[in-house]
Amino acid sequence: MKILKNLLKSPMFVTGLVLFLATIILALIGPYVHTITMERVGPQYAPPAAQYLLGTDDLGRDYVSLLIRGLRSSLYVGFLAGIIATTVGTLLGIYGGFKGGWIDDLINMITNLFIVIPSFVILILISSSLKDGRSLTLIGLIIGMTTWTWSARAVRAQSAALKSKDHISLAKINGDGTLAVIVKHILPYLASYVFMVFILQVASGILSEAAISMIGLGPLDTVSLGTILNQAKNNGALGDGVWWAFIPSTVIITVIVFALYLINTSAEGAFNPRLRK
Amino acid sequence: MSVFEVQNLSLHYLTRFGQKIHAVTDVSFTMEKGEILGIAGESGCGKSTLVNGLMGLFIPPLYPTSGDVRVGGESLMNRSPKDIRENVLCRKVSMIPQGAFNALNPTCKVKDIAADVIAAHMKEVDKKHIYSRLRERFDLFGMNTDKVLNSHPIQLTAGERQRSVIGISTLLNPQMVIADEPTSALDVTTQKVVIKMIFDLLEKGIFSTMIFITHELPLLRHVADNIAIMYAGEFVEVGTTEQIVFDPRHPYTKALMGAMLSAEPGQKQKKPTAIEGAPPNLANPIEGCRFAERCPVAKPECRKNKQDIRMVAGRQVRCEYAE
Amino acid sequence: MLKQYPTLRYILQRGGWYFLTFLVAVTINFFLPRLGANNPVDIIMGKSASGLSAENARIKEESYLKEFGLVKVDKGEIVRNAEGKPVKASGLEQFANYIKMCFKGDLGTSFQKYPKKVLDVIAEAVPWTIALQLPTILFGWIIGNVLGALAAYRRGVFDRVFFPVALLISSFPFFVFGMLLVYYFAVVLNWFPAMGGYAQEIIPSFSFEFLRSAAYYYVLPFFSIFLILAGGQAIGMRSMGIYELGTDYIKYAKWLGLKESKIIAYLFRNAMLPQLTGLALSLGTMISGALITEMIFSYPGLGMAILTAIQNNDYPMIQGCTLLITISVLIANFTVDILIGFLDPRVKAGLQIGKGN
Amino acid sequence: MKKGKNVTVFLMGVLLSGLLALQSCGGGKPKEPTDESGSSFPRTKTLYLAGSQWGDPNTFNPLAESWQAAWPVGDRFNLMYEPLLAYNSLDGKIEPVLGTLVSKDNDSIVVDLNPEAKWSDGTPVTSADVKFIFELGRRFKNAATAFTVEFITGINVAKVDVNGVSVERLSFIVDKKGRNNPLVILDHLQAVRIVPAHVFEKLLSENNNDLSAVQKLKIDDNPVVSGPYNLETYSNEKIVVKRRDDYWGAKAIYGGKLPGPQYIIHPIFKSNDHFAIALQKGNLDASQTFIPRIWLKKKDGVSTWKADAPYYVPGSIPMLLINTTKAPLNDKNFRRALAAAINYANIKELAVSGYSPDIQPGLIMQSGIEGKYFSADDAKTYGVTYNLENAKKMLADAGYRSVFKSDGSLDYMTDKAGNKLPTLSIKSPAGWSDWEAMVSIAVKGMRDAGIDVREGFVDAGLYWPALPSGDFDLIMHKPAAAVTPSLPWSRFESIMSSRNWVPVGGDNKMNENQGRYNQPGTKEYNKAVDSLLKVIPILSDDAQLTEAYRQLNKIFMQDQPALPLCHLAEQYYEFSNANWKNWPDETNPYAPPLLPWIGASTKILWQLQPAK
Repeated sequence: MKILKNLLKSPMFVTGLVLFLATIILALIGPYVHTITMERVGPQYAPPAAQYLLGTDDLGRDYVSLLIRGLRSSLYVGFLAGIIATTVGTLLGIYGGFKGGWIDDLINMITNLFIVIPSFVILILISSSLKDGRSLTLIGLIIGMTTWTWSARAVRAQSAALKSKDHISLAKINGDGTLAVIVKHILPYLASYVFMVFILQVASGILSEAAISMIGLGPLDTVSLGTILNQAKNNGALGDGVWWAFIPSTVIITVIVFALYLINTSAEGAFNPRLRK
Repeated sequence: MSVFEVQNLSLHYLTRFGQKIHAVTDVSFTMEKGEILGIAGESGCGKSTLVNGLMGLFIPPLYPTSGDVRVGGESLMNRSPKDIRENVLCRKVSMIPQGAFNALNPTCKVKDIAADVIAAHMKEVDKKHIYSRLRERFDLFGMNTDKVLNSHPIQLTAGERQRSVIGISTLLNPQMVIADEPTSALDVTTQKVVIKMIFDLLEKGIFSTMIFITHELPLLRHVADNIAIMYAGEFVEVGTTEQIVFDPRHPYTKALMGAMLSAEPGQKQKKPTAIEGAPPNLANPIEGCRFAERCPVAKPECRKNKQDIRMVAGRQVRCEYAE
Repeated sequence: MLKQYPTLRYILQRGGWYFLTFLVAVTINFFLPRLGANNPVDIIMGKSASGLSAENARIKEESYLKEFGLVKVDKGEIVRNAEGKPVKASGLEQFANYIKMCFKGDLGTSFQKYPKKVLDVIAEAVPWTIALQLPTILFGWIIGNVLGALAAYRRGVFDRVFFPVALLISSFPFFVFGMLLVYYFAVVLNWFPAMGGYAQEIIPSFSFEFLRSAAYYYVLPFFSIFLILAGGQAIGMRSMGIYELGTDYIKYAKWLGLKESKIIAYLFRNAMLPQLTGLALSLGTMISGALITEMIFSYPGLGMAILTAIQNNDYPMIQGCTLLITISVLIANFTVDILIGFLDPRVKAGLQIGKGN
Repeated sequence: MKKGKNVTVFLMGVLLSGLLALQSCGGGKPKEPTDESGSSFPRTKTLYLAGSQWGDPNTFNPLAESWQAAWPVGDRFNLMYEPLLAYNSLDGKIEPVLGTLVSKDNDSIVVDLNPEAKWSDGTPVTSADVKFIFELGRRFKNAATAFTVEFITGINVAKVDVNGVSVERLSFIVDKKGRNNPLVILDHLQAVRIVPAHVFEKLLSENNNDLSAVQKLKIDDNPVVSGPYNLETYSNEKIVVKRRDDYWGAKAIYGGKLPGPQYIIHPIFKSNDHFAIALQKGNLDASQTFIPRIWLKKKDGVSTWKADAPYYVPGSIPMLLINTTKAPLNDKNFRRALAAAINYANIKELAVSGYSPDIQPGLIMQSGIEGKYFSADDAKTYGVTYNLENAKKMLADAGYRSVFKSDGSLDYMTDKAGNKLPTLSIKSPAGWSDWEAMVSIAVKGMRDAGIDVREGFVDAGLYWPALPSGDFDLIMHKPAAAVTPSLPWSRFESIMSSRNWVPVGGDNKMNENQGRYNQPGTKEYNKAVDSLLKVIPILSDDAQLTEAYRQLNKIFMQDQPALPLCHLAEQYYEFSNANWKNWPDETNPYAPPLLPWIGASTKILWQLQPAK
């Protein structure tokens, strides 16, 4: 509670939170405020005008509708990837850091394996064996399954540092099982840290989706901010000065990620008093 | 002329919103050569702020409000940070920090840290000279000098580390050494060794006076000549060790002693927090006695009347009812 | 037995794990592409069979299967089953063959870039990838960390301006940044070339002209990665630096009156250690990391080769590239592990006490 | 373990030495250039063209598969290795290259070999060279040119006297018992490039007569060619060819003139939008890539064949192939309803930037050389055009019913018996943006008509195998993509022929009629289709030919085995006059709108002049 109070005093946190909530609200109520239509509403790449506020895309569709759809997709992918990466990474990281020894080495090896195999290799291989090809969910899953390595490393370091703390040694002596110690004594201490890891993983999930779509491996079943950018690139929109094909989606991605970074940084300051000043 | 003089020193922090927090108010004392002054008080009572003030180290947001600090007659107020850094720190006033365990840069060898200190305060000293001087000084401490100097802090025992810190802090023969809980992390035997070392250095004249800050009053009993009790930024009672320990007059000192003396010396778990309530918020101006809220013998007017230092039974006390 | 040489034991132990990781990675990278539904020969035949009679198409397909080692071959002839259809070589047989070839230093022939050798493709592309990525990563790392440490130490106005800017820069999708660079500096202002690794009228050689041209073409791709990388590093370093700033040894150093530059050096030295791990990771993954930059700038490099190899199930190419990535990631990590062991006395001391890491 | 370590050490060595030796990435030969400016090709003597080579150049072996060999060796490029004849897609005429067309009938095609033709090593081009490549398929079944032997029984050679010169006269004998198709032989005569037999026979004997081994050679070191240019140098970033000043055709064909550009450089770009940028910046003189909204580039000096829409000359038809073996796609009424549900105007405007004329139903283009076979009446009578209401009516009449969700969107469709039909999927390679747009527009219209269809964008790795094996509901495809003498027959053949009909399943593959239309042996089998496809190549009477095409097109329109979407250029063709001028265009149509290395367009090289 006190931390939250402190956070609310931080202008960075408030800015981040407001920006982030704004994107969430846009994603949630957008469809009710603005009629979402995937129909053709004007010519190709019509500039912004009254009937299409942010212009139209290569298929003459309304960019506002596309951006709301895309924003929803990107947030979905970000959260899906973030939850997976944080869960897997935290569990493996805590366990490895706490256990140490060969288990730690083994987990470290698994982590390295996932770094060694490029994520888009896995993406293409899995999507080729699925009938429906690459769905948004699949992309979220794969981003999550390949980016947890970072969380695992970060959490491992924290967990290893906690291991030597008195209360944990005490719990171990008292005969609590590893799992019990982790759940009762380590997780609560790491909760704030895990929260920050999660925030960063969501941000990286959103950026990763955009990057994957940019290579042309984006979701095939829906519009995302990444696919909007990819379409614009493939259709040479930039060369023709069609800024509205690029800038709005770039701004939205940047704003979400920036907001998450702000939240993360200020939370880091709140949780770690040394950074607070 | 006293070695160290502090006159009516008040310090404040300036927050980002322009609010002033009066962390230290109206502290005065003088110290003579060979004297050890103990300062005791709860955590948060302003000890650490005072320490910075005593060194003339005013790093924003800490500012001096009023008063003066003089070392060997030389004032530390209104001097540039560079001047303080080069000419005061380590040379005139030096600090032995709390928790020597982490006070040494873990990625440097002891001798390199010491050499950095010398290099920071003396111009054009060649390395060889620095090391020979170091060795000479460290030989006084009864350790394996070569091993200690050539080790990283992690490789040293707690006692070795603490002695290295003391060695480094006193390297330039300062007139005043401020030790902040120098023995709190040590076991009893090592504590004794370290304290003996401090006395040795004082005796040898390597430094002239010392302030010993701790919340362990029993320890002060064996170390300090005089003791000052600090509460909410003020000295509430200053007297000889005998006076303070065996015959406290200020209600706070009494409460502190009550909480303290029952504890075994050196047991750090027992902190002087047995007194009910919390210190006042120093951001708000306080008119009356700062201890009144927690004082077991407080009278209604205590909250209104400003308390000044007065002499009671041969020592200074900040309580109009003390006797 | 190695108790008396803890450092050596540490190196061997780490090395052992990395070697094991390497073996597992090579195996996974071999079998993973083969789990996919599509056969590389089907893809090739889809492109080259139009207009062929069924009989000729079958013959051609079989000759590819044989050439790529996907069917069993006995004395130069395809082994056939009772129906006369070729007998497919099992994954294990292919794996054994692959390992045998690897020992001979032969990574095989690309299916998609036939008849080019995988090793040739890699040897042609990797220098560009390294030339693009290595300086960018190193500079970005160094400059980002120096700025981050400064921001942490100075705080104040510098930090208040610098920090949000760094945060904003690193929030920006780098590929859009690259495209905007192309649009503005190449198309609109015409200051820099839009694409390629060097001027088209030049043949790569060790001439001044080539190097000058390559440097000129290097500017935009460099900045497209550099700024965002440096921004991210600076943020990490700043927060590490602020953390270190609150530590006892920095406070003590200030009390000792050490020079500001010395304190920053202390700060940097300690805060840098965790950042080194990040450096190792980016260096290790740089081989595959430049794909989007290659696309945006038509820059030479390995990224596109990997992408097309995977899209076309070009097994030997995938294996060759992932082998390279594996080796570089593991070597980078191993190096940093060892380096930190030497740079951070805490780790080293831990070894001597015998705690492992 | 020791050896494994060696590999590691070796790879790291590659890594490091590569870093130190950037010049080694020159691919073939780090040969020093010989021109005056040291290490560069002077802009005024160099032509920059792009769009034929997208990946790394892998081999310059003319015996390799055409998709494997790099420009200008693969495909139908004739700068290094020349064909006997060239086809002018503007006027339909066959122009001479190594040979001259003497006559064509149903028994044989006769070509006179140019007696002046010489290889770059000085030896003359003879009938032995022609026979070598055309009959390689008889010796090696896996030869890249094996398709020729299905059509000819042999090549007869005679020495004849033409205008006092002794000439080798080659008669390509039509295999009457086999495919009996002189039309395709004509295609082959302008597609198959003649290679020096003396060089490749030697290579074959050096490699124990193993063609696969010879196909692996890169043939990139001073190759023996007959064409006007030869390989100078190449890397993964570009391919450079240099003019051969002793080119035999300079004297024999072009009146002693050499081509204008001394060098042709083909830069290799990795992204579509780079072509437009390069053209605008004058880094590229001509390109054959899809550049959207080409009219916006006019101000930067980028021109096309026509000054106005559709800018290009139509030559190929991207279409949706339908798997006619699957319900409900086996119902021709359903297929016709699909055709009525596609908004062709939107496809033209949005998917291909207006680079298509308004298309007419059927497989025959209404303009150009094949325009003479087009019947507007038939199209009106039998063809289906975009009309949503009509599509809905056709579906209702055939017993299909659409079920909608409460929000008004389509849920599913039922057939005559009331059974729920599965969602149909249109396969198309992911990332081919113009095709993706076409599919999206088609899906949109079909769903509006109440048909449950979805986009099925798949990676190219899944698309290619799906096509011949029939693993699709509907699939994007561009059959008979090259403009050759056999059009529009070859287009019909690749959509409708049941010659090699095999059912979907197992390893069964069909390289034409991938939609398995018109299954032989069933009661629906329409014999007329295959007999028309068989007879058209041997018809010489124009009236008969027109009638046959009308019949075939009528059946196509009635049965609708595929859904043509628009009429695009065979190859896009954009050029800039900034550095080289006098490119052919609609007002100056001296050559077909192709880059100057295909068919009759090579002569552009002789017409180009430096702009400054």
